[in-house]
This record gives sequence, C-alpha cells and structure tokens, in this order.
Amino acid sequence: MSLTFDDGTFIRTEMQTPLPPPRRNVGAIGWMRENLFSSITNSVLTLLGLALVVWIVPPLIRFLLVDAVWTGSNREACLGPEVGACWPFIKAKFAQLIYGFYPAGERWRVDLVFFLGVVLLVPLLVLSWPHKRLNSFLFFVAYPILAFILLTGGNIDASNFLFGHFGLIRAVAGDAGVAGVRLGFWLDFLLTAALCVAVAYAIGRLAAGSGRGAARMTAYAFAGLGLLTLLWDIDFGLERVETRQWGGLLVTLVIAVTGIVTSMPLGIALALGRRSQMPIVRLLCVIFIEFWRGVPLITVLFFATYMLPLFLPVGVNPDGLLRALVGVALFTAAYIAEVVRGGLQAIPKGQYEGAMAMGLTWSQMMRLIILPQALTLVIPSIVNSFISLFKDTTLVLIVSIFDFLGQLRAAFTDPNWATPVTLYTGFAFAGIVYFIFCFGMSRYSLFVERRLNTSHRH
Amino acid sequence: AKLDQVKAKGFIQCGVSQGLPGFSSPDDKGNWTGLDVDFCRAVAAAVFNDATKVKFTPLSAKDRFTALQSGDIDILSRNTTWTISRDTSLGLNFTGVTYYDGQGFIIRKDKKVNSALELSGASVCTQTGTTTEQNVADFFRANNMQYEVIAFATADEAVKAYDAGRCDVFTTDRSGLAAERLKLTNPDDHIVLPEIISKEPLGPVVSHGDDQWFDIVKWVLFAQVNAEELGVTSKNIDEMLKSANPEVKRLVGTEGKFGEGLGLGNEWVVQIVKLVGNYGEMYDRNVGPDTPLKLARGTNALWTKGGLQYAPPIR
Amino acid sequence: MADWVEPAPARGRTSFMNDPKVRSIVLQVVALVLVVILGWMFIDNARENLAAQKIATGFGFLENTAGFGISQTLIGYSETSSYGRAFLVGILNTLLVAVIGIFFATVIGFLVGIGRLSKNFVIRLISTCYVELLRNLPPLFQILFWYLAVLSAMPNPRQSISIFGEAFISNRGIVIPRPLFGEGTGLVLLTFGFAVLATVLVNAWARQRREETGRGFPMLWIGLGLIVGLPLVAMIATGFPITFEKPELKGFNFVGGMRVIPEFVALTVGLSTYTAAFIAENVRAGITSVSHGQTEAAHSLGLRSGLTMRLVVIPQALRVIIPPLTSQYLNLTKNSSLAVAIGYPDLVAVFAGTTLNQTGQAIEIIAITMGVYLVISIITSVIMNAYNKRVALVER
Amino acid sequence: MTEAHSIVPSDDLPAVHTPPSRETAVELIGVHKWYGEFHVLKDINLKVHRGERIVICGPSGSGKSTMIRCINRLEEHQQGTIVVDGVELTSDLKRIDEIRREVGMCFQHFNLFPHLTILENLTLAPIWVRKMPKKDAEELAMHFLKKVKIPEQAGKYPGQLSGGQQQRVAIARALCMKPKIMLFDEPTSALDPEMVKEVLETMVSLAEEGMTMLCVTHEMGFARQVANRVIFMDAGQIIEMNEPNAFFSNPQHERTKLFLSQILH
Amino acid sequence: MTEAHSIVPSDDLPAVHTPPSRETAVELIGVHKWYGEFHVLKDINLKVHRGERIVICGPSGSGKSTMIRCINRLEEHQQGTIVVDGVELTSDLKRIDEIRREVGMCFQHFNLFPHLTILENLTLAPIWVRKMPKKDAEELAMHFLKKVKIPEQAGKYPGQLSGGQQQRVAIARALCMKPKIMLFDEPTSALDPEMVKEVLETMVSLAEEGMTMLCVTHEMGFARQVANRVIFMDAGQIIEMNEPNAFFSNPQHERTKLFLSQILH
Ligand SMILES: Nc1ncnc2c1ncn2[C@@H]1O[C@H](COP(=O)(O)OP(=O)(O)OP(=O)(O)O)[C@@H](O)[C@H]1O
Ligand SMILES: Nc1ncnc2c1ncn2[C@@H]1O[C@H](COP(=O)(O)OP(=O)(O)OP(=O)(O)O)[C@@H](O)[C@H]1O
Ligand SMILES: [Mg+2]
Ligand SMILES: [Mg+2]
Repeated sequence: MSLTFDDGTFIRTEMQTPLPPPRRNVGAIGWMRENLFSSITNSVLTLLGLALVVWIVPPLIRFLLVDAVWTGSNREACLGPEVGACWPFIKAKFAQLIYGFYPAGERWRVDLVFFLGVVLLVPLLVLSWPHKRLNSFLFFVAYPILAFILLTGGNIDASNFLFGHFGLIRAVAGDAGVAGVRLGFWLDFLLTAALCVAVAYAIGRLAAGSGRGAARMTAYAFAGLGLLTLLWDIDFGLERVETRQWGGLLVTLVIAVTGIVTSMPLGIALALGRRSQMPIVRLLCVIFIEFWRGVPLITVLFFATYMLPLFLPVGVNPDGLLRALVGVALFTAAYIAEVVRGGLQAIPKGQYEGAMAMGLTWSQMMRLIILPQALTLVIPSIVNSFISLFKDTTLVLIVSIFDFLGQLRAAFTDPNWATPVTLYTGFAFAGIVYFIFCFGMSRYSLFVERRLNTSHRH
Repeated sequence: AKLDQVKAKGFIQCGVSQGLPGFSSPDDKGNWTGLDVDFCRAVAAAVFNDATKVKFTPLSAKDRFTALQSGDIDILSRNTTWTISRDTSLGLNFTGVTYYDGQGFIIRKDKKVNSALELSGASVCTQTGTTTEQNVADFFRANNMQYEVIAFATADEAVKAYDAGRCDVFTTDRSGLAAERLKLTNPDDHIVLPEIISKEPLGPVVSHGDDQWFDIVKWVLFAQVNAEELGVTSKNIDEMLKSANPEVKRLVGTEGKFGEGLGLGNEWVVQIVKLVGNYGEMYDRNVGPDTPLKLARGTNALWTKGGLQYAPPIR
Repeated sequence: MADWVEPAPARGRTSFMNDPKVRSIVLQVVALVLVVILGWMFIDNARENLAAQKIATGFGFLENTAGFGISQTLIGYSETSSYGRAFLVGILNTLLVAVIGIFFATVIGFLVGIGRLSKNFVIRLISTCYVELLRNLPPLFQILFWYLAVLSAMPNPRQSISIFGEAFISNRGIVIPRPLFGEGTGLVLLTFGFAVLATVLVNAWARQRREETGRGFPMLWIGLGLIVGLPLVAMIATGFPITFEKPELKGFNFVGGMRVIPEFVALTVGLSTYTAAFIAENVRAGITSVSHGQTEAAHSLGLRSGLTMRLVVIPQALRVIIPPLTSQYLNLTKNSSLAVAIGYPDLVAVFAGTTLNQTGQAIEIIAITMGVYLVISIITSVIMNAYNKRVALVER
Repeated sequence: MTEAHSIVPSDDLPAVHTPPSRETAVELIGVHKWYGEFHVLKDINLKVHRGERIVICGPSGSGKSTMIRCINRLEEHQQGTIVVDGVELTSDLKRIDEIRREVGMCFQHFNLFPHLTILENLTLAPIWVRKMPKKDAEELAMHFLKKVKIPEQAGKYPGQLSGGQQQRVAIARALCMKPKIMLFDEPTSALDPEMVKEVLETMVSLAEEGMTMLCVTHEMGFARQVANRVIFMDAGQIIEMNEPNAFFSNPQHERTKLFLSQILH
Repeated sequence: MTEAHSIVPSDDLPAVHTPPSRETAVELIGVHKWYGEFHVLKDINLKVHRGERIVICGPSGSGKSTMIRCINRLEEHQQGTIVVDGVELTSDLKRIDEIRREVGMCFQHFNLFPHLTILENLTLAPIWVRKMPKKDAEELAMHFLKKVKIPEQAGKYPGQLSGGQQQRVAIARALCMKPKIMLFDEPTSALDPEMVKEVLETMVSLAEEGMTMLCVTHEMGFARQVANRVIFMDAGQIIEMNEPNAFFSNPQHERTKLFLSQILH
C-alpha cells in the first residue's frame, strides 16, 4: 500500500517483497521465435546455416561410419566401389602411429612416460588442486629428467654430449679417464663452474650492488647441471633408444610439450627485453623477435638441418630431434613474446605505481603483480600460439623425424594397404586426433580464462 | 676398417627411403620391408649370420649423401640412381644395381592414348624429386610437345589429383607407377604407356675409402644374383650344400675360401640365401607378381632370361 | 621562514653501484659483448667448416638454366629460363596467394567474428563451430580437403561447365577469354581512364552535396554507367579494337584464354578460411573490448545496430584487433609454403624445393628464401604499424 | 559531517519556476524488472509531465540507473507498461528507434566516442539519424558547444579534455538530437567541486528552457533549485516522491529520513 | 613569487589534536618539476613534522598529486631537495626502496591488485618486503582489516567489493607496511556520499593515533576535523598554508577566497 496524492507526491507505506521473475517464451516455440526467427534477416541466416549443416554433415557421417570398413587384414578388405573409411588400416598401424619405431619390447617406457605425464599434469591443470608448488616442481623439473632417461635409456656419455664442449679450461684439465667417470671432465666442470661464479659475482657486484645473488644463482645452475650430467651418466640398464627411432604421437607430444614449456619463459624474457628502457637490449630483442616471426618454420628447420652444423665447432653435431626442438622453441618464443608484450601494455600504470609505492623491487613487482595479470589477459592468444605450435610439429619430417603425421605418411607407402581410401582414412583419423588435442587446449583455456577472471562483481 | 667397426658395434646402420612401396616401407608391425631393406638384411646376414642385426635410418632425398659421408650410416640403400656425377664428385661408390628402373607414364584408358608421343598439350602430375621434373621437361621438349606440369610434394597427393582428373597423365619411376596404381579408384581403367623416358639404375652406395667394405657390399648382391642363376634358394640351400656342381660348391663355400677373402666366413652365401634368399626371391617377395605391386621381372630378369641382371662369377 | 631552507642532511650522494644509469650501461655492454662473441664464434666456425668441407658458395647458379616447368607463371617463363627467373615466378606466385588470401581472410574473419556475437542462435552456433573446427585442424588437411574434394566434384574438360560459351569451369580450373589489344586500344583505355576519373570526381561532388543538403545520390549506378558506358562508346567508335581470345578445347586441354588453376583456388580458399578462424577470434576480442557503454551511448543517440557497429564499435575495436591481425597476416603468408603439398608452385616449392634439389646449393637457397619471407613480413608489419598509428586514440 | 556535499550554485543563479504543462511526457505503470532471479525494479509507477524536472536519489544499488535506462530501452522491462512521448515501448525495433531519437541520455561515465573529435561526437547522430546536412549539423553542434561554454574544444579528442569538459560535451551531444526528454545519470559524480558547479549551471540553463528532465543525482542543491519533484528510491521501489522543499524539510518515510541525515549536515 | 609571503608558518599555531613533535618527517626545499616543457611544480618549500597531518587542496591540475607523488619518488623532481625520514631522495635505487618502505600511499583509484584476494593484497608487501612470516603477516592484515571494519571481506577479490570497501582496503594495505608517513591522494573522490563517510571515519581514527599524514582532499569537513595545517595550491605553487580554522574563516589570498567561495556555502 502506498499513498499517492494528486500533485504527484507519493509515500510508500508498505515495502514490496522480491518476486520470482515471470516465465516468458516458455517452450521450444518461444525459444525458437526469440533466437532463430526474430527478424527476416535472422530467419534467412538460420535457414542458410541449416542448409550448410545438411550439406556437410551427412556425407561425413556416411564416409566415417556408414560406408566404413571395420574389419580386415590387408587392402583387399577396403577395395570396391562406394567404400568408406578403411579402419582396419588404422588398427594395423596404430602402434606405429603412437610409438613410431620405438622397439616393441621397450614401449612400456613410453607408456610410463605418458602415464606419469598425465598423472602430473592433471592435478596441475585442475586449478583448485592443492600443492601446486610441489606439483610444478615435479612436472617441470623432475618429470623432464625422468622422461629423458626413460625415453633415451640414459647412460649418456657426458663428456661427449653437449657439456663436453663448453669447458673453458679443458686444456688445463686434460682428459684423464678413471673407471667410468671421467676425472678430467669433472675437474674441468668444477673449474668452469668456479670461474663462472666468480664472473657472475663480479658482474652482479658492479651492476646490482651485490653480487651474492648472482653468484648464488650461477652456483645453483651449475650444481643442477652437474647433478643432471651425473644422473645421465649413470647406467640404469635400459636399452639405448636413439631419437631416430622415436616417432608418431610420442614425437608430436615431446616437441609440443617441450616447445610449450620452454618457449614460455623465453618469450616472457624477450617481451620484457623489448619493453626495456635500455636501447641495446631492446634492439637485440626486437631483431630476434622480428627475425623469428618473419621466417617460416619450415625454413628454420631447414636451417637447423643443413646450416646449423656449419656454424658450430667441428664435431659438434647435435641430435636431430634436439635441433628441431630448439628451432620450434625459439620460433614459438618469438610469438609468445609479442603476445606477452600486448598483455604488458594493457596493464595500467597504476598497478606499477601501486607495487612501487609498496616498496617491491623490480623483479618482485614483475613476478607478483604485473606478469600474473598480463599473462591472464593474454591466455587466449597464448593458447592460439600453442595450438599453432602443436599443428606445426608436422614440419619436423624435414629433419627425418617421423612425427604423428610423418608416421602416417610412411604407413601410406605400405603396398599391403594401398587403396583409394587409405589416404582419406588416414587424414580423417589424424584430423580427429589433432582436433581432440587442439580443441582440448582451446576449451581448457576458455575455462581458465573464466576462472581467473576476478574483475566481475558478485 | 669399416667391417671391424661394424662388428664391434654389432649391427649395420642402413639408410633407406622414408617410404617407397616395395623398396622400403614399414609394415603393420613397424618392421621395414622392401627390396632396399632386404638388401641390407642380406649384408647383415653375410656379416653376422643374423639378418636382424641391422638398423634403418629413414632418409630424405636431401640428406642421404650427407648421412653417408658423415658416417652416420654404413650403407645407403635408398633407390639412388647411379650417375657419373654422384659416383665421382660426392666421395661415394655405387656397388651395383639392385633394380633397373625408368620413368614412365600412366594414363586413363578412355583417353585413347597409346604412346607418350601423343601427349602434346597434356597436364602431367608428378612428384617433386630429384630428377622426375627435369626428365619430363626434357622429354616433352625433345619431342616438341606442349605440356603443363603440376609437381606435388608426395606421391600420395599427386596420385589423388590424377585420380580426380586434374591431370591427364601421372609420371614417376615405373616401379612407383605400379605402387601408386593401387591407390586409384579403378586401377584397371588405367594403362602404363610403353615409353620409358629415363634410365634409373638404382643401387646401394657406400662411401669412399674402405675397399674391403665396398667389396663386401658389392659381392653380397653378386652372390644373390649368382645364387638365383644357379637355382640356389632359401628352400633348397641345405640340399645345395651337398651339390656336386663346382659352381654351386664355390658359391656355398664347400669349395674354396672366397668368403675369407672378403673378411667373412666361408658360409657367407649360405647365410645370405638362408636368411634372406637369392635375388629372385628377394624380388618376388617385395615387388614381384605375387605382391600387390605385381611388377614383372622385365629388365630385372637374369641375363639368361633376357634381362640385365648379370653377376661376375665367384671363382 | 628562514628556518625552512635548511642545508640538506649529509648522507652521501648516490652510490655508483646503485645508480640505475650505471647499471643499465653495464648490463647493455655485457649483453652486447655476449652477442658479439657468439656471432664471432658462429662466423669463425662457418668459415672453418666451409673451408674444410670445400663447399663452394656463391649465387652463380641463379643464371643456370632451370630446365623444369612451372604450372602457373605470372611472368614469361619456360624450361629454358634461368633459376633466377624461376625464383621470381615463385615470389610472384607466393605474393599472389598472400595478397588475395589476406583479403578474403579479413572479410570472412570479420563476418565470423561479428557472427560469434550475434543474437541469432544459429549464426552464433555456426560461427563458433567454424572457429573451433577450422582453428583446431591442421591447415594442411584443410587445403587438401578443398583441393581434392572440389576437384573430384568438377567435370573433366570435355564436360566442362560453360558460361555463355566464353568461360569454362572444369577440373583444370577456370578458363576465361584473354583480351588481345589491337589498333586503337589506346583510345579505349584512355576513355576508360577518363571514366574512372570522372567517377571519382562525381563521387566527391555527391559526398559534398550529401553533406551540404543531406540528400543522397545514386552514385553506384551513375559510376557503373560511366565506367562501363564510356569505354563501350569508345569501343564502338573505334570498331572494337580489343578482341578476346576465346579458350578452346584442343586435345587434352583448353588452349588460349587465361586460366585460374585449381591449386591456386584451393590454396587461397584453404588459407583464407583457416586464417579467418583466427582473425575471427581477434575480432571478437576486439569488439568485446569496446566497452558496452559505447554501444549504449550510440543506441541512446538513436543509431541502429548496423550503424553503431560501423561508426562506433569497429573503429575502436581496430586498436585491439590490428596487432594480432598483423601476426595472422604474417602467418598466412608463411603458411602459403604449404602449397607444395597440392602442387601449387610457390616460392618454397619452386625455389627451396625443385631448385634446391637440382642445384644442391642449400645454404644460398635457404638464406634467400628466408630473406624473401623476412622482407615480405617486415613490409607487412610496417604497413600495419603505420595503420595502427592512425587508428590509435589521441589521449592526454 | 560537513556541508561539502550539498553544493548549491546558489547566489549567482535564479531558481527555476516554469510550471510544467499537464501533458504526459513519460509514464511508467506497474513496471517490474528482473536481472535473472534478482528483482531489481518493483512496481514502479511514475507520471512525468512535459516540462517537468524530476530528481531521483537513493542509496547505491537501489535501481535508479536501471529505471531511467528502461525509459529509452537500454534495459528491457519484463512487466508493466512504459509510455514515452505517447508511444508504448515494446520490442518493436522501429518504435525503439523512434523513442530513442526523442530521448537524450547523458551517462555517468560520459561514454563519449574516443575515436572522434568533439565536433564529430556531436554531429554523428544528427547526420546519420536525422539525415541533416553536415554543415547544418556542425552549426548546431557549435551552438550547443557555446551553450556549455566550450566552443574552443571542438577540434580536440575526448581524451584531451578534463572531466568536467567531457561531461559538458556529453550533455551537448545529447542535446544535438534536440530531444524532447533528457535523462541524466549522476552527471556530476567523479568531478571536482569547481567542475560540478559548471555542469550544474549548464543543466540549470537547460531547465530554464523548459525541457523535460529526469536526473539521478545527489546534488541536493540542484534538486532544491530546479526540480519540480524529488523521488527517493530504495531496494528497487519508489519510497517517497515529493516537491523538493517538502521533501528536504519534512521527509515522511523512515528510510528517507535516514538517508537525508547522512547526506545533509 | 609574492604569494610566498602570505604563508603562515605552522609552528606559530597551536595544533588541534595531538601535537606534532618537532622532528621533521618530510622536507621539501625549493623543489621544481617539469613535464617536458611544462613547469608543474614551482619552488615548493614544505616541512612536515612527525605526527603532523596536512591537507592539500586546490583546483584540478594544480599539481597536488604530483607533489605527493614526488615524496615517494613515483615522480622524479628535477631541482631542489626532498628529504624523507632523514634520507635524501636521489636516483640511488637502494635509498628509494628504503624510503618507499617507510612511506605508505593510498591512490585515488586504489590500484588494488585485482588478481589477488584482499588478504593477499595486504600481506604481499609485509611478506616480500618486510620478510615477515606468512602467519604473522596475515594476523597483521586481519588487524588492519578489522580497523577499517571489513574483516569479513578478506577472502574476496577487489573486483567483488564496492568502491568504499576498496578504498578502505587500499588504506589498510598501505598501513600493513607500518609506514611512518602516509600519503593519501583524493581518497574519497568517486565514492558515493554514504561511502565517503565511512572512509573519512577510518582516516580520522588513524589520525587520532598520531600518524604523519599528507592528504589531498576536498572534504573540508575532514580538513577542519583532523588537519594541523591546510595547504592551498594553484598552478604548481603553494599559495597559502594555514591552520584550518584560520584557513577557512579567514583566507588571505584572492585565489583562495575564490576557491573557497565555490566550495563552501
Ligand atoms: N546486469 C546486471 N545483472 C545483474 N544485476 C545487476 C545488473 N546491473 C545492475 N544490477 C544490480 O541491480 C541493482 C540496481 O542497479 P543500478 O545500477 O540501477 O543501481 P543505482 O541505483 O543506479 O546505484 P548507483 O547509485 O550505485 O549507480 C544493483 O543491486 C546491481 O547490483
Ligand atoms: N605525465 C604528464 N605529462 C605532462 N603533463 C602532466 C603529466 N601528468 C600530469 N600533468 C599535468 O600536470 C599538472 C598537474 O597534475 P596533477 O595530477 O598533479 O594535478 P592535481 O592537482 O592532482 O589535479 P586533480 O585534482 O585533477 O587530480 C596538470 O596540468 C596535468 O595536466
Ligand atoms: Mg547508477
Ligand atoms: Mg590528482
């Protein structure tokens, strides 16, 4: 009840209680009228859309399911007119598509790596799962080492591996060998480490006032490297499987995951460098980014295969897969750098000022305030880059590594399965696999984006 | 020496194609199969008496020679055409010819063309490779004919485009034509034209500088050809050991010590034939009429049967 | 007031180490020295290695005879041309795909991007499906799909679809008549040029009139009339100097006329639809970044949805859209190297493929190829950055 | 606390007392609105006469903005009837456009178009909606810019103006459509005291010309000086509505008393 | 600069509440600052004693924000000397960090970190700068949250709070560093009247604890209630400085009179 007077005055005497909203447009017809046919243009568009669906979907289903062949042991099964997808072909080649030429008896190692990967990754992806720090350590530090040892078999001759060549004082240390562990190498390693720590201290002292932090960081880095080398030097009794034998989905995932994990910090560093006040640092970063962004990945991999050995000291001949990994990582890093730069530009100056006013140092400010926000902002673009990366892994075929698609192409050459539909079947299957991974990434990013969005009220 | 290195290592590293039907392609279990692959197995059988002691490195056309030069592989058995420039300037030695090939054309029957010389104005689908494009260009130019060439990265797409009618003819090596034909919707609607527009003697290659290894690889092939010529097969090898024919005896090592001259055991041919077979068996198994490829022996028949396969005698 | 200006408390001047200027100089010198050392090492190694492996470098091979055919050449080329010529043909083919692809990708991308925010459920659904499907499938598959699916749907040349008997569509591509320029062409071309000029002038006048009086002007029709009509009159006057060479089916193929090859069509369609999916996402992000208040303000001024989009939202969204759009343009250009899969003779197929195979000059060829892409990319970036500057907001 | 909040552009400006006609400009009858499950407007009944000037006040979140946004259909109501200038608001797009042409709105956050100059901001709607020749539109725009006392800013971009200037541009932009009814949503929040005064002065001069105005504001001085009626809202309902003097001197409802006690000192 | 003579030194006047000690907390001596060619601060001389509370007012663009931002070196001055807590401000990074640890700042637009919860916002600096154990930091944070009367919001994100609550979080965040000096930049602009009251109450209670405060504000009630001195700035210079009662009741300078006439009624 309320009082209303002639002159427009009004006083409410009784407060209204909230009511539930009225239900309108109930039922399918109401919904359709509102969403599909609210105007003539809309109706036309709706019908066009439906026509498109009718045009594409039925033939696809016919090929993939209705007319498809499901059993058989060679090409004979999939011959004949009007035959759809030849699934026995995929069944026969399935193991190869997953493991490549990885020795059949050792495939449990790959399975174990896959399994551990999933076990560690899932809790990392579930945002509400606790122990993120431990989990990250396990996934980003322990897992790669373990996976490396499992997949290659470990027992890598450290002094002949990459590390053998960066010893600064090799001449002094000589090359004395004592039962298994090369004394000369370790002597060399320790001396190099000591020298680097000293240099870091000096530079840190000069540049940042205190060299202790820099020295400690360098020492840690060397300790980690040493531990890694030692670990790789140990013989676990696993058969050595060289990377040429890897293949299929295994290689695709190795390249994609390594690319994703390593390009991220690199890209962030490059983005910060590009926004730096220091002209030389900025220029170097700009050149790096624009170069990698401007050339096709295919030529980068070409470069890695044919030209890289020319630029390295004689005898240093990095593994083909390693070259591809480095190429992919640098390439993606350049893209990530541009994306992150966009994010950094979007952070209002007030956030920097707020952080500075609280007395945070530059690195604390970046780590705690700016980057978390900037990265959240650009998640969609980052995921775009990762999706591109995942699909671009196919290009490693150029360096004679059979990734998933390469393995599929090799399977096409088997005369036992040469049929008119083999190619389409293979591509349909590969398409589905790629789609599952990329779609997964795209949806997950959407989920994270929504979850991390704290800007909305209520 | 290479032989010692190989023995120390315990296996032979063999460079093969990344996928060429009948010559090297992975089968359902992931084992490499094919003529080129089997040849490497034969070498392994000769050296180790174990045809499985060989590892395969799939190589692209571009990095095959580098791999051999750098010592990554011991033998390159990858449908490589023997030419003078390769033999002389790359530091390589061709050890023989495992397959005499040549570039040919396939065309739809309903185009009613019987000779490649009637192809003027045609669209030609081919695969970008080492010499195919150039051969086509040379052929059409030499015969004063017009053409349009569409070069694909892989044979798979090229043959699909041909099948879809994009081109009038598809060209590649004859062995390849046989393989790709299987992927056509109606293989019987197409014929291979009689002309062969190039010579492609394909054979294994080793690098310069180790004559013993060169001899071994060379003679493994010769031994296989000789075995076929003498009728020694993997099935009758045990009986043949008892043969009285002096040629057979020399071949299977029951007379003379020719194997030791190579640095191998005297049983070397027995091992090859037992574990891999003679040349004819190897051919039939991988590309012969009973395989999907259905390639007749043709020029690859023994010289005694009108072909070109001819091996110096073991004596 | 005197006690206000006390001498500054003595606590030393800035310590040398803590001066940000000193720090930044030290850091930069270190970075530069590292890069120089690294670069010097590379060059030194390369010199040594090249000498050791006796690899001859040089660009002399560019003048050698190529000896292979190319299916689409925008400039004169035959087997007897040089590798250098083949290289040019490759560049032009790449550029052709890139430019046309970029145009269509932009158009489709904007349409789909706006469609994702449509009120119509079906349009929204289709746009979303489009983006998710095309973005998540490798471009190679998509190009192959367009190529093989469309090819097999086309008739062979003998049954080709004829358009007024002048142009033909078949699985060999689309053939259209080629103009042949005879005596008097100059005059016709002149009138054509004049017609274009006149149209521009009339257009300017019409705009001015609209601004002054608010009345519209049927510019489209008048312009069309001018551009088509004037040269037509000139043609009749000069007795049809421009004749057309009609394509004819001779033997296997059409002879004469101009042809658009199916590889080109498939590649362009594949690349533009694929890139459009990415552009659509950028456009969507751009549009959502324009605050809702802007739309509301435009609505409350009485502007309809279409006008609001055109005059208010898109111009502002462009700021957000353009930087990633540049990336997508670069990607499209680079992805055109997938052409080799379907036999389109782009730079990578012709030069880094066949030429590399035949000459074996890997270092030079890869370096040149990288250089070409780099130059194309940088030019694209420069243009886009210039445009970006233009749409940037003026702020305090 | 202090009087700081009741800024009255007092002495220098005469109070406005043009009497409203009896014609109805806006009428809301039993309007209800929900946001999802949240009942934001509850049974709103309001009749605004032509030339009447109404001030709406109330605590944050009480639905003031929502109510005036319903009037030019920036929000859709689910129940009840809204009649603007004799036209009932339905989902008919034509009608909505028609109404929006007659109703000007001035947003709390200005919502100027940052990519257009001030002049372009002002001429946009006249040119595209009213199909006015550009020259006339510019003349009109300059007229209103003079009225809000910033003709010299015509060539600048919104980002280059101070807050008070932007607010005045927003008012001028709405006026350029020559609306019959103006809606103001907190036109002076976020401005500094000197600017508040400038903006209020502009509005007072509009009021003098007899425009129908609905204004959400907490500037009680403004309410006292120009309003015909003051409406107090809370929790989505109109709690009290009265002639300003009576409203301030003698609030009836408990909630109103509480609110005024915090705002006036 | 003739106006400089009209500045009445504060030490001549009795303090209203807690008497400031004679120690100097902040001192600006002949400070000049330019933005490019624009001379934004002109010869600023100011001595703030420990425990003193200073209110700065003046028209928009007069350099108030710039001045207080110079004190914790968010802006660099080009001439003159600034001494904070006995340390002179130079470009020495160490010293800047040292000073920023002692000076809390509360921004006009809060500048809360939207990706952290309220509690995390508050504990960030104590943990990373003061190296406090997390538990202690959280206790401290809760203490200050209670003080600003929003302990129940600790787990929410800034985006989920109302403006007034955000402002109080910003104050609490600055306090968590236990600064010796607090700088406030228009802590109540952009708030609605009911919220203004809440924020000011918080500040008053701080003031009562004897913290050194410099506050840019136009809330004259606040100035009257807690300030030891009021500074009026215009065009980059201090025009007048006086004890609040004298300042309001008897402004000396013409510009001050004009300004106050617009703001008070
Ligand atoms: N889009 C929306 N969805 C859900 N709730 C909303 C939405 N917009 C506004 N609200 C809620 O509706 C209520 C009324 O909002 P409104 O903006 O009309 O308030 P107001 O009276 O204008 O307040 P203020 O003085 O703060 O502007 C608020 O409680 C608000 O949280
Ligand atoms: N980065 C800058 N570059 C150039 N001029 C600037 C910059 N920042 C501020 N100014 C100018 O300096 C003057 C003082 O700005 P300041 O923000 O200190 O004013 P204020 O007194 O705080 O005003 P308000 O009350 O509006 O916040 C203004 O005229 C402003 O335009
Ligand atoms: Mg509101
Ligand atoms: Mg300020």
